[in-house]
Formats: sequence, C-alpha cells, structure tokens
Amino acid sequence: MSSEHLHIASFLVHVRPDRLAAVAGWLARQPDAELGGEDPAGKLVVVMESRHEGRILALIDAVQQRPGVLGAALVYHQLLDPQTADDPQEATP
Amino acid sequence: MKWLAIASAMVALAMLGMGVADEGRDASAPDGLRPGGTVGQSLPAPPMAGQSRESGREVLNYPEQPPVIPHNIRDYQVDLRSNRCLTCHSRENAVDAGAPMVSITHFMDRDKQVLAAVSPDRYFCTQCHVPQTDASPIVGNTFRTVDEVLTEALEREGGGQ
Amino acid sequence: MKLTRREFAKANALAVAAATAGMTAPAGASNLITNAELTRIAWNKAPCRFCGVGCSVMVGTYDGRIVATHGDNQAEVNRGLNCVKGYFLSKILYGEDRLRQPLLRKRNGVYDKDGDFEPVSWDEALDLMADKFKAAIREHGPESVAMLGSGQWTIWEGYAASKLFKAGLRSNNIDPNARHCMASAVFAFMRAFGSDEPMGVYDDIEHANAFVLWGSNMAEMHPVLWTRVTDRRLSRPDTRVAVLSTYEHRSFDLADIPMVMHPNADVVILNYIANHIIQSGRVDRDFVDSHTNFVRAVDDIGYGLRDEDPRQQAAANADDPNRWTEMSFDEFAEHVADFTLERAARESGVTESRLEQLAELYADPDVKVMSFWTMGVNQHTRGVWVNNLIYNLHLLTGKISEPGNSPFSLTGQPSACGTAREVGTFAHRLPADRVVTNPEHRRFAEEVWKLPEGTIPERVGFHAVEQSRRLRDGDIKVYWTQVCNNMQAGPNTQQETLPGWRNPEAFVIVSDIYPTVSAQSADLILPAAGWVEKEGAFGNSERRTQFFHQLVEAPGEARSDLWQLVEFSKRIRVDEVWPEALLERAPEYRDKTLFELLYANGQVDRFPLADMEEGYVNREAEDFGFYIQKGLFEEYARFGRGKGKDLDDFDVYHRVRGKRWPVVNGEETLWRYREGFDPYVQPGTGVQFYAKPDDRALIFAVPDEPAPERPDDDYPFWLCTGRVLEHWHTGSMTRRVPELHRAVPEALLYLHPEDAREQGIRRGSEVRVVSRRGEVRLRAETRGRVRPPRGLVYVPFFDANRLINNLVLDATDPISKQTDFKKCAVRLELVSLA
Amino acid sequence: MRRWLWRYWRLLTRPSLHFSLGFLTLGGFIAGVLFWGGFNTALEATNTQQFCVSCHEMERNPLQEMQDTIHYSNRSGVRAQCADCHVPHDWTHKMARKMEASKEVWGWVFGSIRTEEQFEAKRRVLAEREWARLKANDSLECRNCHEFEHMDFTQQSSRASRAHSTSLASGEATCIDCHKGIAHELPDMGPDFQAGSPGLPGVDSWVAHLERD
Repeated sequence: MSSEHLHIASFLVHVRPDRLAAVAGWLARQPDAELGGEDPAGKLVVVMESRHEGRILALIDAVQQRPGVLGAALVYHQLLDPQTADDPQEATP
Repeated sequence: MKWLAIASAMVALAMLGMGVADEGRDASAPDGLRPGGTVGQSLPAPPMAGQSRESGREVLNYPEQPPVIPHNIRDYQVDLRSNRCLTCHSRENAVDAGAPMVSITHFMDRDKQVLAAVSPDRYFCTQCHVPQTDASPIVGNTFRTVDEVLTEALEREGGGQ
Repeated sequence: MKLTRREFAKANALAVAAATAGMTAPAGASNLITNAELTRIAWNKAPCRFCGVGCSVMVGTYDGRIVATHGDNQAEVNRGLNCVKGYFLSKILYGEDRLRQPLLRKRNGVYDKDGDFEPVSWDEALDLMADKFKAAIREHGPESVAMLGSGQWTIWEGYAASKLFKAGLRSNNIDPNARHCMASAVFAFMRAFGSDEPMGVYDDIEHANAFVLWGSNMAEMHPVLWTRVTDRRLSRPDTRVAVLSTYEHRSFDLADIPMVMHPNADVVILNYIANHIIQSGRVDRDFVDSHTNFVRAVDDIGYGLRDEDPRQQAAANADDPNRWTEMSFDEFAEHVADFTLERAARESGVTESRLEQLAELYADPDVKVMSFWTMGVNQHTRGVWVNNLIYNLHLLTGKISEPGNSPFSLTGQPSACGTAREVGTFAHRLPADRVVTNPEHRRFAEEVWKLPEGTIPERVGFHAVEQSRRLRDGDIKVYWTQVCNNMQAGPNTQQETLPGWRNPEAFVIVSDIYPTVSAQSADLILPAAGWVEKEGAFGNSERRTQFFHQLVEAPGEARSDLWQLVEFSKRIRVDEVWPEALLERAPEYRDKTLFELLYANGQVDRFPLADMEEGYVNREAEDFGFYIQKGLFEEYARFGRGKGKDLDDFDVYHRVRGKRWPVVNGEETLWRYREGFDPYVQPGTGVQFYAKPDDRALIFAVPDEPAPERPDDDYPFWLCTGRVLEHWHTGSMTRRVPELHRAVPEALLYLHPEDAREQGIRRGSEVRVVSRRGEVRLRAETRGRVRPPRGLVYVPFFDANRLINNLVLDATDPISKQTDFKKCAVRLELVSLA
Repeated sequence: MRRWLWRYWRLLTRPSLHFSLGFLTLGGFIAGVLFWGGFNTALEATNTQQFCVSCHEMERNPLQEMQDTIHYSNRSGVRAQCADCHVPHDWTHKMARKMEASKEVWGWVFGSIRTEEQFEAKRRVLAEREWARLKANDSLECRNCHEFEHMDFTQQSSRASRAHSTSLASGEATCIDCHKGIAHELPDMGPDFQAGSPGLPGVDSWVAHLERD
C-alpha cells in the first residue's frame, strides 16, 4: 500500500510456551514492531506502526514461520493520516 | 422524431394505467423500504445486484465484527467433503495463498481450548462472513463507530477547557 | 495527560488484542488505557433480538449510543459465538427513518381513513384510540376490538397486553404472530403431554449421535445451534445427520442422509418409520406400556378456510377437529401397517435405502437421536399431526427426556416461548397452559387478577388469520398490532389483509420502530422503542428466560410497547367497557380506570423505584412511579409456580445468563418428566408425564390427507416461502444494516435450471409468479443457496417490494389455526429475458 | 495352417478376374472415405455431452453439479462439454482414451456407480484419476482453451493475477493444483481417505476432527 497512510495494527501470536522467550526477543528486534504484552501460557501481543501495510502482513507471515509458533492473527488495524498523527488526540480533526 | 414522441407518450400512459393507485387500498404513506402507497400494486423487479467488483478489505466497525468477504465465492464448496475457504485461509496455506489467516478465535472450541486446526464449530464460514453485492442501501444508517462517538464526546467536553 | 492520535490508536490496538487473547493488558501499557475519560464504554449483556436460539450478546454503549456488540463468552447457549445478524445488532436501531412521533391520517385537521399522515402528540393519539375502543365496545360489544401481538414482545409487554384485553376490555380477540410460527407445536404438546414447551435442552446436542432435521434449515434459521451440531458431527465421525426437506438448502452441506421429498409426504414417511420400529420389534414395550396411551385422531378435519369454501364444507369434522378416541397398541400397529417402505418411497420420492437408514436411526436402541423441526412442520395444514407423529417415534422407542434423546421443537421468534406461549397471549389461552374455555382456569386468573367472577370471557377469540377475515367483513372496528408486520408476513394479502385493514369500518393502529408495509396501511402509527431501548425479557426454545436492562434512550418521542399499553389503559374507565351486571359484582371498580384495575392493583405496583439496579435508566418505571416490569413479572409468575412452570425471582434473571424453568429452589431443570432432573417427578417413577391426569403421554394414529391446493395444469408449480440467514422476517431491521442489505439485497425466485429452461427463463430473467390470489415480480435464480427440485419454487418473504404473501393461500391447520406458508400452487410467466 | 495362409496370399496377389481396375481403385477410395467418415462420426458421437449423460449416473451427479459452475453458464456463453476436458484433443491420445473407455462400459454394465451411495464411495478414486492425468499432462485439456500466453492479467482479480503470474508462470504449479473441483463437486478431501469410509472432511481441519471426549 502507498505511504500516504500511517498504519496502526496489533496482532496476536500463539507460541509454544518453551519457545516464548526466543520469539519475543526476535519480535522485539523487528523494525516498526513493539512487544505489547506477554502471557506465559504462550500468547504474545504485538503492536505495529508503519507507513506500509505490506510490512505488517510480511511480519505476520514471517513470525508464523518462526519455530514453535502455532499461529499469528491480525486483530486490530487502523489507518491514520500521517500529518495529524502527532497532534493531541482531541485536536479538531 | 415524431413517432418517438408518440411512442413514449403511449408507454407513459400504459405505465400510469398499470400503476394508478386504487385510492381505497393504496393511501399515501411514508416510504420505508417500499415506496409509500403502493401496497396493492405489483412492483417491477430491478435487475439482480451484481457481485461487488473486487472491493478491498473494509475497516471493521468494531473489533469483533466479522469482516465481509471482499471476493467472489461463486460455487465455493463448503460441506462434509471439503472446505474451499480453508484451502486458502487456514494456518498452513494463508502465507503462500497471500490470504489473511483465519482469526485466532476460530481455533478455540466451545470450552476456549485452543486446537491445532480450525475448530469444527467454525466450519461453515458463511454463517458469519457474507459476500457483498454492489447494491446501494435503500435507507441510510446513522451508526457511528466508537472512535467517531469518542472524538465527538471529547470535542463536546474538550470545547469547554 | 494528552495522548496523540498515534498513541491513542496504538493503545486501542493493544487493548483489543489483549482482550481477544483473554489477557489482562500488561501493566506497562495499562495506565495509557484506564484513562477514564477515554474508555467509558459500558458492556452489558442482552439476548439477541432475532431468532429463538436465544444467544446472549455483550452490548457496548458509549455516550448514549450502541457502539459495538459481540458474542457473550459466559453464555451457555452460544459461548461467544453469534451469526451474521447477531454480529450486526449494533446497527439495527440506527436506520435513518426511525419513527419518532405518532402519525395519524388526517384531512383538514381531523382523522380521515383516506387522509395523509400528519405528526400528532401522544395525548391526541391515545385519546383518539380510547374513543375508538369505547365506541366500538359500546355499539358492537367486546368482540369488535382485536389485537395482534408478537413472539418478539418482551414477557411483561405480552402479559400487560393480555391482561388489558382479556380482563380490561373483556375480549379474547388478542393473538400473537406466533400463531403463524408455533401454534401447531403448542397444540401438539398439549395433546401429547398436557404441557407446552420441549422436554429437552440444547445440551442434548453434545450427547446425541444422530440428528434428524424435519424440514428445518438450521444452517440459516438457527445458525448457532447449527455450529454446535456441526461441532458434534465433525468431532465424532460416527454421528449421523439426516436432513429431510422439500428442496435442497445449506443444511444439506452437513447431511450424511440427504432427502428431498414431495411436499406433504412427511405424514407418510413418519408413519412408515413407526411401522418400521414395530415390524422390526424395537418398540420399548415397558416404556410404552407404563408411560403412554394409544389414541386415534379424528380425521377429515378440513383446512381452516372460510366456511363457504367448498373444501371446508366437504370436510366431515371441520367444526371440531381436536378430538381423538381410545385405541390399543395392536390397532395402532395395524394402522401403520399399510405405510410400507415401498409406499413411503413412492409417495415421498425419497429412495428406499435412505428412508431405511433414517428409520434405523430411530429404531436402533444404541443411537441417541435428536429431532429438530420448525416451520416446515408447524406451517402445515396437518402441522399438529406431524408434530405428534414425531413424538410417536420418540415415545415408541422410549428415546425421550434424557441426554441425547430429544424431540426438539425449535422456535422461530426470540420470545415465542417466553411471551406468546407461556404468558398465554393466544386467543384461547391464559398464563401457564390454562385455557379460557375452562371455568376453573378463568376463576384462578380472576382471583390472581383480583377481578369479579365472570370477567374473563369464555368464548375463544379470533386467531390471526380470522382477524384479517373479520376486518375484511367489517366485524372488527378497532385493530392494534405491536412488534409485527402482518401486512407483509400474513397470508393472502390482496384478498384478505389489505382490504381488511383499508376497510372504512376499521381503525387500525400499528406500533413499530420503522415505517413498515403494515404501518403504511394503518391509520395511526405509534413510534416504538426497540430492543435495548427498554428493559425486557425473552424466553428461548430451551425454556431459558433471559432479562436485559434498558441501555440506550429511544429516539424522539418513541415509547416502548409496554408504555403505550399502560398509558392507553389510563384513558378508559371500567364502567365505560364493563356491563352493568359485572359492575354490580365489583362496585369498587366502578369509577376506576383500567390502569388502576389492571396495573395499579396493589400487585403490579408493589415494587418501588428503589428496587431498580443502580446505573440503569428505566423510562416506564420513571413515568409510572413504580418498578412496573418487576411487578408484572412477579404477578405473572404466580400462575406458573407450583404448576411445573416455576420461574425464579425477578432479580436473579438480571444477574445470570438465563435459567431454564421450572426453577425450583433456584435450581433450573434440564430434562422435564425425568426423575432426578425434574423436581415434579415423584421418586421411583423414572419417567412421569405429570401434566397428564394419568401420567401417560399420547401416541396418535393419524391418516395421510392431501394438501388443500396442489399443482395442476393452470398452476403447475409448488410455491414454498421462508427466510434467509442474513435477514430477519420482513427485514425491517436487517435491511437497514448496509452490510446485511448488500449481502442479500432483494428476494429472488429460486427454481430448478431445467424448469427455468422449459419456461424460457434464465438466471436474472424477470418473472411474474402468479397464484389464484395475487402475483409478484421477481428475478430468477437457478444456482443460488436454495436448490429446488423439479416442480417447486422457493421465494423468501423478507423483501417489502416483493410481497410474496400475496400468493399464499390462507389455509391453516384446523386444530392450531396456523397458516401453511409452505405449499400453494403457482405458475410462472416470463416478463423479460434479462 | 500354413497351407491355408498360402492360399489367401495367392488370392491377394493374383490380378482380379471380374472387377475392373477403375472399380477396385475408385471403390476402394470411396469405401475408405465412407469408412473413415463413419468411424470419425461415430467417434465424435461418443464425445457429445448428450451421449455422456445418457447414463443416468453421469446425468445425476457430474452434470447436475456442473450446471452451477462457470464452465456451464457464464458471461460469454463459451462452455465446456464433457469431452473438452475428459477426452484429449489430439488423435493418438484420443484413441488411447477411447480404448480406456471400455472400463467405463464395464462399469455401466455391472453398475459400479449406479446408486448415489456407490457414486459417492468411488468419487475420490474417480477424481484422483483425473487429477493425476491432468497433473501428468500439465493440465493440457485446460490449456486447450485457457492459454497462459494469452492471459491478460489486468483483467483478472488481484488474487488471480498474483497467483498466475508467479507459480503458474514459473511452471512450479499447474492449473489443476489450485482449480480442483472447478467443474464437479470435490470428493471427501480427508487425508487418510479410505474408499467407502464415512468422510473425514476438510483439507485443513482434519486434526480438529480427531476423536475427542
């Protein structure tokens, strides 16, 4: 997708508990991605912010290939206008 | 040109004749989903709505709204023998099919126990996911998503500070 | 702490993903989220507004608006799942053309039958209604006023309406639209078991290893139950699903035994299966001998048509069809003996091998079989018989009232059970299975309602189809419909319903939230509050009563149906509608209004506003000064308590995701009539049909009788009507949701490709479908979700612009008076090829 | 035995006594034409859809199932009949296929798929055979009408063009790999399929269908 949108998304990763730390570390190192939360039972919440939607999908696809990952699914996806992204939330849109 | 004028007048008369409202049965009324005051008449059927031309993925109104199917699913076989949707959207095939994977919630059975494959109670996808035609709504809908309502509310309050 | 739009969006994203994964938002991000100002979304439970499954949903409201809905994880029925209609519940109340003010037909300032609609105030509307009711009763007696209610009423709305008519106006002419949906099931339950409502529960799905769908398309009409059946079938490959219907539909996708039969052949198939069970010696003799009796139903009972119809005159027992005579097991065996496999296959068109597999599911003692049926069986001129025939199979083999073995009569509407049937809003019923023709029942009701003896009339009132006929004949002067759209959903519109409503003699009032086809044909439209714009209660198919709070305000001056009924009752005095003789027996009521008689009677107004739960609005309670919903419910519950229909305390239902009655000492009942599950069963009896005087259920011997109108040379096709998954009934709500409208934008004529080719019709051709009563123009669909066999066409009735009920014959089951929407004869005429 | 052969050989090699050369040559030529015309007409007769569905089983299942698909009715009315996919177009393979068809005659005589249940049980086997044949000849029958060179990707949906321009172009996949079930309903796709066993459905949800509780 073109770059005139700012993509905010979050997705959920299901990992075998024993591989949780490895995958979490790998994810933390990925650009545009932040680790939102961890559940020892094997769940990882990842929040992403990027100018290209492709990168979000690519990361989801990539994480699915990591060893021990059961599955990853996009849960939230919102488009923002980059110009106003950094204004305070209640500024008149 | 002369014949055209006469012909169209005849057609108009015929349409009027067919459509004249029998005063007692078809009193005037608000339109709703049917033109008001035509209950007694047999309305013509417009052409069938076509398959929406490759509409892209639509933003969800709220997190758990099932996304509508943006592509044509003509003759997609989903029965005891085979599930066509899963041939692209399942965990193993989503990547090389370039299709979004079935959401994680679909891997949990009735007791929220995560399975390795899609849970059987989610087997018939078209019970929640529906394709869209290019028909335009008859009546508008004033539903507003949580962000819109949130920002409006804040503006109303924000305006005070 | 000002968040930038970027941070706010990311916070939102995080919260949603965490919620989806069932995780608590991690500490680090939480202070971002709990900023109260941003996240005041309130989540509350409510039963879904649509079908009889009774899924519970969580409704997210913010700043007085519904902003989201999703499946309720804690609900036993659906465990977080919804169907497509359930997932779009958040949009159904926000159609642009919501009714906001009463509208009255007027010409130069005064009511006129042919005037145009003008907004009026509530006072003017209700005063005019009171005058019309009083005048009609004064000049033509209570028989001249009628009401058509609904299985979508909340429990207290149905109860208040039933009291208003049967006790206040002293007319039994109140009937619910559930007459079109569940009447046959009610009569069959009463005949066979002496008590209405199924004895099984949804949990049977997780125990059964065979499912038989008798003319029911559960995949579209009860989707969440279908997911549970699918889960069961696909998780245990040895389970079997048999689907029988007059055309192929989506439930056939899971069918191990698919059967497409000729219309009206179900009686033959069911009799054959009973025969098969007896011939193969698999009758559970000790169950049958100790718990059942055999009876022969009186036959040749006609078709519930108008008296002057030749088919009605030809019927010997048309006047009193609900009778039967004693018979023995051997006589029953002899009766079913001539329903052989060969005859069943010949008359039904289903292959012998499939019929035999189906019969084995019932006969084989090791198979736990669950039968499902709804409109295919109920909307049938022999609907009561077919219901009884299905119970025969379960009774002959003892497969009843136990986990997995369950004859399950599915319900169409969300509260056809909870309101229409249990509250007794039928023209012949009083609450908790009582009937108006029984003096003790009338006496009991009059005592509970604190009325003098003889208030409740004895004569059975007009049922739904008769109401349209009586309107047309001018006998009904004032007609009020609530939460239903009978002009589009009732049969034979052009010959009965429309001329009836537009009859100058009649003053028709419609309460609805949108301008439906019925509202367009009415004289006075009252704007109503919808779904969670009022406090309510529904009762679903498995006897589960579910409550919901008022969560948002209704728009403009729209008021709930309960508010309208009670406000109307304030405008009529008792002495204006009661005869002198009755007033003498209760002089204290002489100058009281119906409001004081029925609602401010010391019982309904017993609970103060303080009893209401914190943080919820309740428009009715505030307007009337007392917690009217609780009062109505507790007074109503007295009818059922101690009689096998016990309901729990009012407040309990607001906390739990519903309970299945009878609820004794707070314990819900799963399987009725079964010792150990049902508290009313005496110890040591094992199974006891206690609602019958001799504790024995009835097995009916019924003959095979033809349909009232069959295809012939002039009208060569069967017409069957019904619903689609994406729309509810007449589409007033679902067709105003963009996603649902775009999914199925108009009703189509589903027909077989060969039938189409022979008529020169192609997919997309415009076709005029004509019957002896009317016509409609539709586009043809030869490869849709419904695949009719040769000689049958299917048209859904949700489309207000394609009123298919113009064509339907208003023949009914003579016992239950339920219309047969599934069978009439039509012909097809090509209008344009493309 | 040799003497008998020899006698025929002499008969064939001696010049004709009664028939003129013109009759023999022209007659032979005409007979040839008649034989060849008749043979091919008969052959083509067995390629018509009407012939194929003269067997009830073929009309009840494959044709009924195909009537909804895009190969039967579509925008332009260009449709495929049975022979277009199931009989190779070039002559030699067509002959081979026609000889193979004797197996179908056997099936018809002994009614191996007479009832719906029998057809259902053999559906997977029949399908596997066709998939294997199309896999082997790189979906030749598909390519008779859908030639990859002449595909205009701009007219295809993004999903289609993405798939065709990558795996199909590279030859990594052939048409049948993705388009199974394009004309007739798919058989039971469970992985450990045994002919006649109650179906374990779903390509990807089979794990979910393992025995539980």
